[in-house]
Amino acid sequence: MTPGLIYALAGVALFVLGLAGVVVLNQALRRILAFNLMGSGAFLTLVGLAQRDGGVDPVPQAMVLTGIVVAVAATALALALARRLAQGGHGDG
Amino acid sequence: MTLNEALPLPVLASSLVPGLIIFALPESRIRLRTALNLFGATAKLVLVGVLLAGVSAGETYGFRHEVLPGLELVFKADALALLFVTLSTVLWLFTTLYAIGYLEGAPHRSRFFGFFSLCVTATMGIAMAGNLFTFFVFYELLTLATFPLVVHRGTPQAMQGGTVYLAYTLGGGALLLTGVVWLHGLVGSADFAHGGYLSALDPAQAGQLKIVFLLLIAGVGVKAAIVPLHGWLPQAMVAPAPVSALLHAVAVVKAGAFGVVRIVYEVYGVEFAQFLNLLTPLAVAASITIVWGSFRALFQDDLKKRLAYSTVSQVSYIVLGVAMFGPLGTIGGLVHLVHQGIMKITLFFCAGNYAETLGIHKVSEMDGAGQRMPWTTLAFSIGALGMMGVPLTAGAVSKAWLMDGAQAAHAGWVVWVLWTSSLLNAAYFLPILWRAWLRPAPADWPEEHIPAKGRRETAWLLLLPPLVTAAAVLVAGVFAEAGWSPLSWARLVAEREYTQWAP
Amino acid sequence: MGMAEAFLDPLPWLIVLPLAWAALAFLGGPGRGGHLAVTGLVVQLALALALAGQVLENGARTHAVGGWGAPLGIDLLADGLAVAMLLLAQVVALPLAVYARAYFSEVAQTAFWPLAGFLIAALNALFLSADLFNLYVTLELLSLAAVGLVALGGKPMQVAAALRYLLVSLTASAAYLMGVALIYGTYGTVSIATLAPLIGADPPLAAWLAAGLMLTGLLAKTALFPFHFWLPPAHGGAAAPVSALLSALVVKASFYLVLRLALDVFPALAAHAAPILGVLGAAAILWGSWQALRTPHIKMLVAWSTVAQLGYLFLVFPLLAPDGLALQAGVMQAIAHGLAKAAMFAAAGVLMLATGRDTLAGLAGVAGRVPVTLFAFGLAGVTLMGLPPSGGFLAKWLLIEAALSHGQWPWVVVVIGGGLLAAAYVFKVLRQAFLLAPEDSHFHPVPRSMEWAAFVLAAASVVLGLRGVELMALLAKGAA
Amino acid sequence: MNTAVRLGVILSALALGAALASAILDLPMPGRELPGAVVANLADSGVAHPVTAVLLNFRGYDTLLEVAVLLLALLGIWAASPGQGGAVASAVYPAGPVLQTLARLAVPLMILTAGYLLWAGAHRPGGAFQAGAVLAAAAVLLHLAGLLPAWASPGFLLRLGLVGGLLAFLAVAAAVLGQGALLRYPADHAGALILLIEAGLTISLGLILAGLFLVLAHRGGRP
Amino acid sequence: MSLAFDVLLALALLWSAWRTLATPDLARAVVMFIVFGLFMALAWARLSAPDIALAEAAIGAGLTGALLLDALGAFPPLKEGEKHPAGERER
Repeated sequence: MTPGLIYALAGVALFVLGLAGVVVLNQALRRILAFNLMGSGAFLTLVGLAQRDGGVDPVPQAMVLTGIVVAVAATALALALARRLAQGGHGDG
Repeated sequence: MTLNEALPLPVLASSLVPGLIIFALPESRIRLRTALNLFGATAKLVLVGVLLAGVSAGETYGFRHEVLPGLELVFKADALALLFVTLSTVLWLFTTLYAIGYLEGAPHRSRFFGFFSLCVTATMGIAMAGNLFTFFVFYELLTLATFPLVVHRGTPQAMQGGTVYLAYTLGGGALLLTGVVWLHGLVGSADFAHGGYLSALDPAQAGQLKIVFLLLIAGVGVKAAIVPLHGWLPQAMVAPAPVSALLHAVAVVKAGAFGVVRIVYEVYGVEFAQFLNLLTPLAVAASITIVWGSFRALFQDDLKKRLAYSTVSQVSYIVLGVAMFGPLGTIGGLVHLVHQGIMKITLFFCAGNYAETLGIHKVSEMDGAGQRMPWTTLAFSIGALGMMGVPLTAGAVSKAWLMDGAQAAHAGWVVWVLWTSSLLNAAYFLPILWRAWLRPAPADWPEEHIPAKGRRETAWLLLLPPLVTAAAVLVAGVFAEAGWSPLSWARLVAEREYTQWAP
Repeated sequence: MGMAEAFLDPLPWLIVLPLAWAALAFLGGPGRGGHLAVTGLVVQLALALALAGQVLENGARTHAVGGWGAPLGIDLLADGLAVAMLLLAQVVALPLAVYARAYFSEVAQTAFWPLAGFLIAALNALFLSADLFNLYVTLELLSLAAVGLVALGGKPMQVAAALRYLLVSLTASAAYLMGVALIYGTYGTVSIATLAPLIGADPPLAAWLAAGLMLTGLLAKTALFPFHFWLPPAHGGAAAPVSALLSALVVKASFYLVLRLALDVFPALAAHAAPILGVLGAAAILWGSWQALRTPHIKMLVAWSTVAQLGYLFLVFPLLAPDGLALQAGVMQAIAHGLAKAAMFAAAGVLMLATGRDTLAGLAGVAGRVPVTLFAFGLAGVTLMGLPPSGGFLAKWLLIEAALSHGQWPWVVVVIGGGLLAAAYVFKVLRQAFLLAPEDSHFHPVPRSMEWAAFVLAAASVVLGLRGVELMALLAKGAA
Repeated sequence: MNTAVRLGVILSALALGAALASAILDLPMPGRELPGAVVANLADSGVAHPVTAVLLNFRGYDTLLEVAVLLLALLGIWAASPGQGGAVASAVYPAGPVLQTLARLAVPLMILTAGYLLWAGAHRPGGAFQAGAVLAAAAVLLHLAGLLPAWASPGFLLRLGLVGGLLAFLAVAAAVLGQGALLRYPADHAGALILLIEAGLTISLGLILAGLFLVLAHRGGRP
Repeated sequence: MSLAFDVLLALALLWSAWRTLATPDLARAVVMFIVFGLFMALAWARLSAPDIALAEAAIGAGLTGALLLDALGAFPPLKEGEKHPAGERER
């Protein structure tokens, strides 16, 4: 058992937790949070699995760096839409 | 690309191009539109003349274009194709003239004549199709081009008729497509060939070939209005008279019947079809259609509906001729392809005249129409007598050959079918003639649109076409033996279809 | 190749150019984007054609970004399949750009052009990418651009649709990313070329799960039944040019990826999923067509028809075979539907502007007013029905041929039945348009450029039915 | 969505999790070449820090597209909110003097930090993203302190700042096409070019990230 | 010893994630999410990925947290359980 493996497993748990959350929850903000958990889980798995032998792998680390920025962008857009919806009355989706 | 290869293309273009231009024309450009129509029609006539001369001199015309690897659009102008091409070209000219007169002042004429030309283009494509793929392409095009004509009036009834028409024809197209692809899978891409191209196939596939035959015939049978696939035809009566003429005489039902001919003679080959025992069932279906159509016609008071059921019956004469093994029947069927066309178009022109001039739509309103419109009624009478098969008319010639064909094929029962049908024809046509000629005219007509001016009973553009076609009915009957008659052309075709016997 | 030649290589420019004009359109601000976009798209079309010429001549080619080469660097791959999709994207985008210039107000355009530019860039990058993680980035680029376009205008309905679309799309991307994580963890690379040989006939469970996650994510993005729920509101509610871009190209992109994964990365695993994909495709055809028949709104009808037409794309998988028939059918359908659906949404937009209403009932008599548009709608309909001569017809022909050659009857029935259902909903629109106009109806004039843009797209979908040979020759240029 | 469905979803999610976990556990230890390759080519990459090398050279193409993704988020937010402008006035909330002075002190330091991170990225942890994030944080702080208004509709300079990083990146990517490939830096200029790109990115990323906050900030019907 | 720490950290991650989704109160959910982000930063540090740790702290926890907190104001508190337009229902 290496740190990498532990975090990879934690990542898996986070991923499925987020996944269930996105599908089950019916409130925009929660689903956005849940999606972020999914993403973080995938990132952890990516790096953890690649480093499960205890080494360091810059390639997945760079990928995750990219991924985090993409995730925050998506979150911001989602929040903007959700907020606009919350103000602009309920368009029935 | 030599001239011979190219020639089928201008035949298509001569109606396609004017049609597309006409679409773009505003309603007001009546003169230009008429000019385009007539120019296209005459140009086509000339081109067809060239083809006729060439083919009777043994020339062959063909054009191919590959749309997918191993899948080609093939056009060829052979004797059989020209039989149909000539018929449609000549009748198109007169139908156009008639339509110009008929639709004077009606809305959306650009749209009408545009689709009218597309419709003829599709018919030409069907006639000159060199393989099943090409045939299918234009068969579906015909459906698409005729729908707007059927619903042209935009009334709820028109929509109803159009919807039924689509349901039937698209359904038939689906069956046809399945059959065509299946056959393509079995033998690859093959051209129509005299004597068919399937006989070489492994006998183990006979079963599949039978199913495919059923699919193909059902597919074209819809347009040929073979019972029980005929339901759309009476419904499509809502269309304007020129369109009905087109549907019944020139394009749609003929496309179906022509398809039967191609499939039996040049895909399966009549001898191979006989070997697979496919002909007798086809003949039975045709016979049922003939009798049933005539029988239903008896009870129609609406004139155009009565004519429609008569079409159902008459078109199957062609199928019957095709289905009787032996060149005599073949000749009867093929010649009827032409004769039914000129006779039925005459009848529809006249029906249109009655409606346009006096507002007569029902048989029961026909009393005395003969005194008011003698010329129209004369033409109508010739057409009707022809349908009955009265001597000296085109109809008589067809029926004679069909009878002989039945004898030659040892199908005595067919003779009875033909006699029954002729009696029924008489039973639903003679009352009309009697009313028109011998009953006194009513005080006033349902709604008289075009008042009589001295000798002229109606607009000359409406009168001329039926008179010409009626004359043709007599000529084709009297001079049947002449070298240029449809009959001799039908013989020419038949000779090439039977590899073993000569007629 | 020489320096100048390398500099003029069309492949990288197909990605750089749209990014550039998108950025410049944003920088330029109001009223500047239109010219840039149209000019850029004209050049891109030329580039795509040039690339197609190269591939036809010399076969597939790769482009090592940064000059490192996979697996360290990222490779771009231009094979027949990729180039065919590239051509589709540019051919569809150009007329739509002309259309959009007439359709949108000044204000809307300021946001539209940058978004559209990034969308095209994302598509081109996605079609060319041969690297699983890079594909993830292009997918996100595509999703955000598409969502932004759906939300354009900010009507509550649009925003709601955009948000739902975004959440589905993000969840799908996350699933895809998890798959990438497993793949990298298992094989230590994300380059498709390097990966293909490593994944044998019976890979470890991780690879199976990776394939499952990636495919499921992509299916959700492609709106394959039962993941279709987000599509009709998004495509039906967005502005007409946006709906056209989304239905014609965006959903095709994720389908293209499914095809890529199935062909190049997980052939063995995809073979197991094929029957399910086929069944889902059939369900999509039936359900989508049925819904299209029921809706009273023009654009919803077209959107539901997209759900149905996407179904055909997935009938391909159970029929994939060395003879290549099914693959040809799939690509032909993707391209034909792309052109036709773009035309149909464009036409629907014109019809709605002309009648001032969004319902079928409002169409009565419109046939006389915007004949060109109606003709375009009809031609597009011909392709959707699979009637000749059209690309859609060739696609159905190939599908039926493939199904028959495998003796798989049910698919034939589905294809034929789907065609008839399509005819039912297409003619439902046409016959409405042919009805006599009620007296009280009044029609608004519509810019000619919009009518002809729709017509050009529709005509292209029909002409494709006469020139299938060239496309197939291109497809034959595999990655090998 | 009714409870039965929810339960089903949750159960299947658990099943998926179990499957994933077991799949991960029975994976053999990897024989990885890529880290080796990174180290081997580090010398030619123009930077000494492996992650930065991957981020801006080996896989720089990902980064290029990613910048576009960020910009897109901002565009999407603007697209979803027509009738731009107008709300600007409501954007500045007067904050307490403490926060204001804090901000006045902190912001210069943060900018310095950003500069350091940017420079450090070449050899050790740090780089454009972190630097940009710090800049963004500074902007947000200023906004919260009421010293920086929200961005209703950006002027040309702001737009230039937002998109400049991407344009610079694109310019470099295209300019080196003569070398035979996109983003193929000439070995001896790699370091300089990367630093140039990173500088551009830092500013643009900072502004965009701040924008994600500031554009939202003036929407949202706050009391 | 260090492994034990990793396990604890992993559990902390899961706990904070669970609370993020499970707490009835939105504000607390957001706070929990920020906490989760900080745990993530720790985890990245443990995976000897300082770059990600920095980015996660600054962007993941910092900026996203700020965005969420800012967004909270836009949502009236009484929205728990209410069917949101973005619910995954058929039209």
